Amino acid sequence: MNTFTIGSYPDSKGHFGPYGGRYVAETLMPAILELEEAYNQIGNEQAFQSEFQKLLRHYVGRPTPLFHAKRLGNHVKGASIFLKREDLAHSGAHKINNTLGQALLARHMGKQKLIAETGAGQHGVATATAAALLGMECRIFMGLEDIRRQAANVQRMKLLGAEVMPVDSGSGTLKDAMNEAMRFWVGAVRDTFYVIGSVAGPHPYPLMVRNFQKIIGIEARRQILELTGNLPNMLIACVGGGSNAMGLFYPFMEDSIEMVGVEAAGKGIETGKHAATLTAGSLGVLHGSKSYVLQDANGQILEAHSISAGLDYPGVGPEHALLKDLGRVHYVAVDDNQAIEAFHKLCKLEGIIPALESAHAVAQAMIEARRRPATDIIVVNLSGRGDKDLNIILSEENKGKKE
Amino acid sequence: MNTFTIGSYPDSKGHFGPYGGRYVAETLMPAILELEEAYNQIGNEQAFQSEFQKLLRHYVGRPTPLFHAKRLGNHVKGASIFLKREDLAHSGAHKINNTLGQALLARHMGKQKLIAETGAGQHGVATATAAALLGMECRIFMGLEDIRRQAANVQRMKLLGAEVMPVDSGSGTLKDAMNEAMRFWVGAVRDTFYVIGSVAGPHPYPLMVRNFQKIIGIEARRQILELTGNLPNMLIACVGGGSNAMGLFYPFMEDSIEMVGVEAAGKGIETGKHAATLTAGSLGVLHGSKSYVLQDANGQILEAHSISAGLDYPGVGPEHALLKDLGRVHYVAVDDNQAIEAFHKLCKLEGIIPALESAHAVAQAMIEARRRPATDIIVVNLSGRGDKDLNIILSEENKGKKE
Amino acid sequence: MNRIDSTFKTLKKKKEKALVGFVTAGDPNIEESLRIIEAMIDAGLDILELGVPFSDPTADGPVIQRSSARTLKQGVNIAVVFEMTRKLRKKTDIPIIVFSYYNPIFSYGISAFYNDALASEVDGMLVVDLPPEESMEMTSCWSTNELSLIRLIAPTTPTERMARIAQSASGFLYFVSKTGVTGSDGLDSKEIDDKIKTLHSITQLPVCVGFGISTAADVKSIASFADGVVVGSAFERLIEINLDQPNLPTILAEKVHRLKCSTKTTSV
Amino acid sequence: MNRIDSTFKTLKKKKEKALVGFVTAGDPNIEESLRIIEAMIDAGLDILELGVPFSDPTADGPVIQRSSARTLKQGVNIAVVFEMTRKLRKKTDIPIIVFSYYNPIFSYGISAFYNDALASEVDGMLVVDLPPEESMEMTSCWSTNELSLIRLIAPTTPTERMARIAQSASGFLYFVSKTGVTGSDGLDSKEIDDKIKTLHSITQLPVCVGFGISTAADVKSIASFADGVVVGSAFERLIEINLDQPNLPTILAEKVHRLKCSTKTTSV
Ligand SMILES: Cc1ncc(COP(=O)(O)O)c(C=O)c1O
Ligand SMILES: Cc1ncc(COP(=O)(O)O)c(C=O)c1O
Repeated sequence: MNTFTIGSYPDSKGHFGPYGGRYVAETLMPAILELEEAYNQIGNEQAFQSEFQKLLRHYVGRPTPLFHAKRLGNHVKGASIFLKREDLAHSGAHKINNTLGQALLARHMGKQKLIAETGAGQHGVATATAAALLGMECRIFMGLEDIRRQAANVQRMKLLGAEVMPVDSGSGTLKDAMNEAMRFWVGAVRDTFYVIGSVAGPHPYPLMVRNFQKIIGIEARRQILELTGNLPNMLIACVGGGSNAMGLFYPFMEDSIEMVGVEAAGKGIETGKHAATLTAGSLGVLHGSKSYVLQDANGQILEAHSISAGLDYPGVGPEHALLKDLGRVHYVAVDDNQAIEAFHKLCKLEGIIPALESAHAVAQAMIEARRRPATDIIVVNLSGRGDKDLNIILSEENKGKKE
Repeated sequence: MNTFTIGSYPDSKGHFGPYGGRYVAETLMPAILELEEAYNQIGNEQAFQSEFQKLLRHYVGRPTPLFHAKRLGNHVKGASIFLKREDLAHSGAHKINNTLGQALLARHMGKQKLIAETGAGQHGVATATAAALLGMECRIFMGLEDIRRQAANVQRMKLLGAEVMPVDSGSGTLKDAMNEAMRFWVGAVRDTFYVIGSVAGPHPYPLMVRNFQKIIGIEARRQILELTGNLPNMLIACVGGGSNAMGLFYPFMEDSIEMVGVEAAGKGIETGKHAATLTAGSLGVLHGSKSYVLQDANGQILEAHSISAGLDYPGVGPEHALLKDLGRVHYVAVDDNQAIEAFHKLCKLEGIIPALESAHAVAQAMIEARRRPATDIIVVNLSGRGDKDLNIILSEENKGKKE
Repeated sequence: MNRIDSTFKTLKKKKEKALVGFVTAGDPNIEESLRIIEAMIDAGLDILELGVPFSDPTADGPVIQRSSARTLKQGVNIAVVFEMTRKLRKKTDIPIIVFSYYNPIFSYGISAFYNDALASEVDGMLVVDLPPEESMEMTSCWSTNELSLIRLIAPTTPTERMARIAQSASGFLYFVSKTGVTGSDGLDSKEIDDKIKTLHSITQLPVCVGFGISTAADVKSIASFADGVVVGSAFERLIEINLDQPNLPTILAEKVHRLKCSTKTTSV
Repeated sequence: MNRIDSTFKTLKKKKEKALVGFVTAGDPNIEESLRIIEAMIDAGLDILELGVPFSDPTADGPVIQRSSARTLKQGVNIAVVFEMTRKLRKKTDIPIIVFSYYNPIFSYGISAFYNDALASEVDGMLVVDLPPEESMEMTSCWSTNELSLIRLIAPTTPTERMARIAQSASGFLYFVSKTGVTGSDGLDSKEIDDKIKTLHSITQLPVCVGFGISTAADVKSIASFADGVVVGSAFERLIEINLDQPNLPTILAEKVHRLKCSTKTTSV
């Protein structure tokens, strides 16, 4: 197993080895450079950090617990599984860690308007939440198809005072929402801060989002030592853009432990209907950075497919691409059916309704735990709660019945 | 202001002064006596308490934060408002504190089957959650009308492995569900534990539920001292059966501070369509204990009315009846419109979507804060999150549009 | 001697067991209810249990829940029930026991209730959700022992508790045949027999058995060891399915007659 | 001297400004697209900007988004675009600039792209999402300076950055008239004028202005201070609303003709 010296990536231009960088229209370059400067300066100030940490504690409810899922471990007769309970974070997922960080930064930069893209609506809700808390204006771009599928989150964003901007281009899903958010940003860049929802996008987003999310791993590391006296043998997290995974993995980077990133295999890699960018994609440039992408022979981006809207994205954060190449993190893919099964298992065995995204990580954890002795410890990032997915589960059940 | 010596109530037979007691069919009496004995014995054992506290910490996510809602306080230009964030507790409300306590006790008593009544579904979800976690069988009684109104919570209970028992008697709401749960219990009392969802029901439930919920106030008291160095001037909580209110109030009982319980005035006390049991009810016996109830001249129980399903109950815990008589707690009522307004205010000003129950407490907090200097501190129990109420808010908005 | 005690004494002499009949007062309406009750008495009913309807009858099954709802719509309340007993008293001397949940009584006022019950020549009270632990409040104003307080014993009641309950009871003991609400089915007469034996060893009071007794065969089997049988849901079910029949009193009377025959243990 | 430089030199002599026309390659289909482009050139177009369609055109407004989608359905890709430029080269000598997002180029292969571009007699490249910070990867294999790299300057670009960008640019500088995507409307010529002055003080390169220029009046006003105007969405909009017209080439040619007239500053 390779260990990895943190702090050396990204370089000053935002490159994670061959990945990352800044691939944006010139109109945005100055904003991105300004953001980088502001982040480097303000982001490291004591005042900013203490304000951010206070919000994480008193508003988000951090630290989130690390819960020993004994019945799940017993069920597979294998390793001990601990769940990092990001599902308990305010607004229902890890996304809030990042949106609060970016919104605070925006305010320090004097920008009073936030925009964001959203797929499942989780990042949109988290951004709208941060905007409401800090009294900022907020617009959320969301594909028409996702608006239809995720009605409850649309309503939540509106209740929080955000304007939801329907995107009808492309397939009306996350990729299109991000396209449209970038278009809007080009026009409004002077007073508007673009809150990107994962460790994707142009530098400094992948760096910044990872740093706002690394609290997950910092806490988990302290907690598992407290609870067991040992470091875990393995970390598992789902990978859409990759922010919850980076958040968990990063603080363990120099520890000699295995890490597994779980992508969405959708209806199966072989069907082409998946979102397994690292597993089955190739090198490309999308939404401002170079990484693995799903694309055709001509470099046209393909639509991703996953039952989990938050993983349904044809790109992935550049740091993951590097970690894959280095062999530091092992990437696997779990399909819709496996995720649904894990979803139900966690409901029934532990009384926890996970987000479908997180259910992918749980599915892999069950596979890994089965192969390992009870003395092994696996920490799984339970990135969010499943309330947003109830309709999807219901319609899957109905499909099942009809068939 | 009266202060109140805790520990003296209830007496050994479960009487809170003239209230409380045990008014149940003889078939249930032995079970209730057995429960009391088990609770007195097991409930105080170190092993039980440490298991319970561990679950509260690692599973529920306690302590829940105490959050200074600055923008809400600024908005009313008044006292500082702190929110006790029970909305962040696992499964979305304070209810889980109690259901875990009771389910653990049931297991210690050798009962593997749980039943519970539910209105909004919050207590049902919390009971189903505890049952799943502890591997117990679970049946939830719920009125047909509530099943219709609260589809998401019904689905959550089923996902958690509980059987939802539709109750079509009466008006198909909470009171009827509780009737039916008691009927079922009479028949299954030998192996079944009835998990009551509030500080109501026969002794020892009001005592036991208060004790399982008092963690709210214990934490809040420590937190407000940590954050401000002072005790609050006032506590505010909504009162359905009264468990979140008792949980917050109890550990402050001997402090010289004001406490306000907020009932649901529904469409207005004067319309008769309300759930303000303490404000507008009279002494009576319902569901096993003596307290205030909503009843007609013949002692027939009336239907309650509130936009908030969790407050929509014509009874109230006996300890509240006593606290009202003693003048220790002041009870007021807030109507549907005020609650909806407070709901929206909290969404937009703080990025928190509260349960409609909790919105009643927030509404009263805004009224109280307005009258007080910024140096005053009000602690509000934000008993749950509002995800379950999105449909109700939506249909209110649509109604508003039509009118 | 009050009517309840003398009834059991008389029956004993006749080698019969008591047929205790429950109906919800005023079902399907007050006049018809009176006619039904009179017909039942004429057909041989030994003791009448007259139910005060309650909005939240948590110890009752669907049949009595529905009869309560019907009679509440008719405006039946305690005052109406007392009016009915006064009328009945003009025509019959059998014991009348008023069955109620506690809240209507509490709401009526405890001493008013006691005084009016006596004035209306009621013989006993059965308050289903008022266990001995809480009943002092009600009985403390009962200045005579003219009104019997019928106590329930459940299959779950431990022996030692049975004894305590029996001590504070009067009239007879009502043994609940099974865990469950009124109208549940499935009787285990062996088990009941054992319990009755225990009760008889503990108390001098007659012991009646109720809950889920509906057929003549049930009655016969229970009557072979108990001092009386209580039939309730079976009568109410008959009323319910014949609501639109003009001859409801006759239908009920026939049922009473059939059941009463089975209480004559000599015929076993 | 390459075609771009000589075009600007010639225009300068004629006291004209360059009319740079953007169309998405292959819209509405490859043959018709060639006919349209030839007609536009015949009508006086000075420089052709030929767009490679991309699935995710984040810098483009709805009009060019739709034209990209149309041409992707036609199977247009870089190879097709090069085939088109080779055909066009047989009939015209005006500079051809290939406009693309970076990913199709990256996917095609960077040196293959360079070699094939030269072989197809392309004169310049504009890669909208490839800022100078990242362009080394692409240009490091550009062994000659036969291919110009057109750089964008935005209204948000600080002066000091303008200078740095200008240094690495060739052919001409493309000044983006406003913050926004292609096809946005509302021009502030005063502001643009100021920026162009700054740019002219920084660099010798010609400066063309694009984004949101659609009418002859727009062209006239911009042409009064810039070295060229770029029109894109206006042409694509014309194609889109006349998709079913047989005389699309004529319609576009007429538009070119009108706009071209407005670039002749002598006529001001
Ligand atoms: C709960 C949850 N988990 C995971 C993800 C995937 O994003 P990421 O890979 O950035 O953590 C999402 C995205 O919406 C999410 O909502
Ligand atoms: C969020 C929430 N708050 C309050 C209540 C009212 O119950 P109690 O008064 O027992 O706290 C409920 C009941 O369902 C609830 O769900």
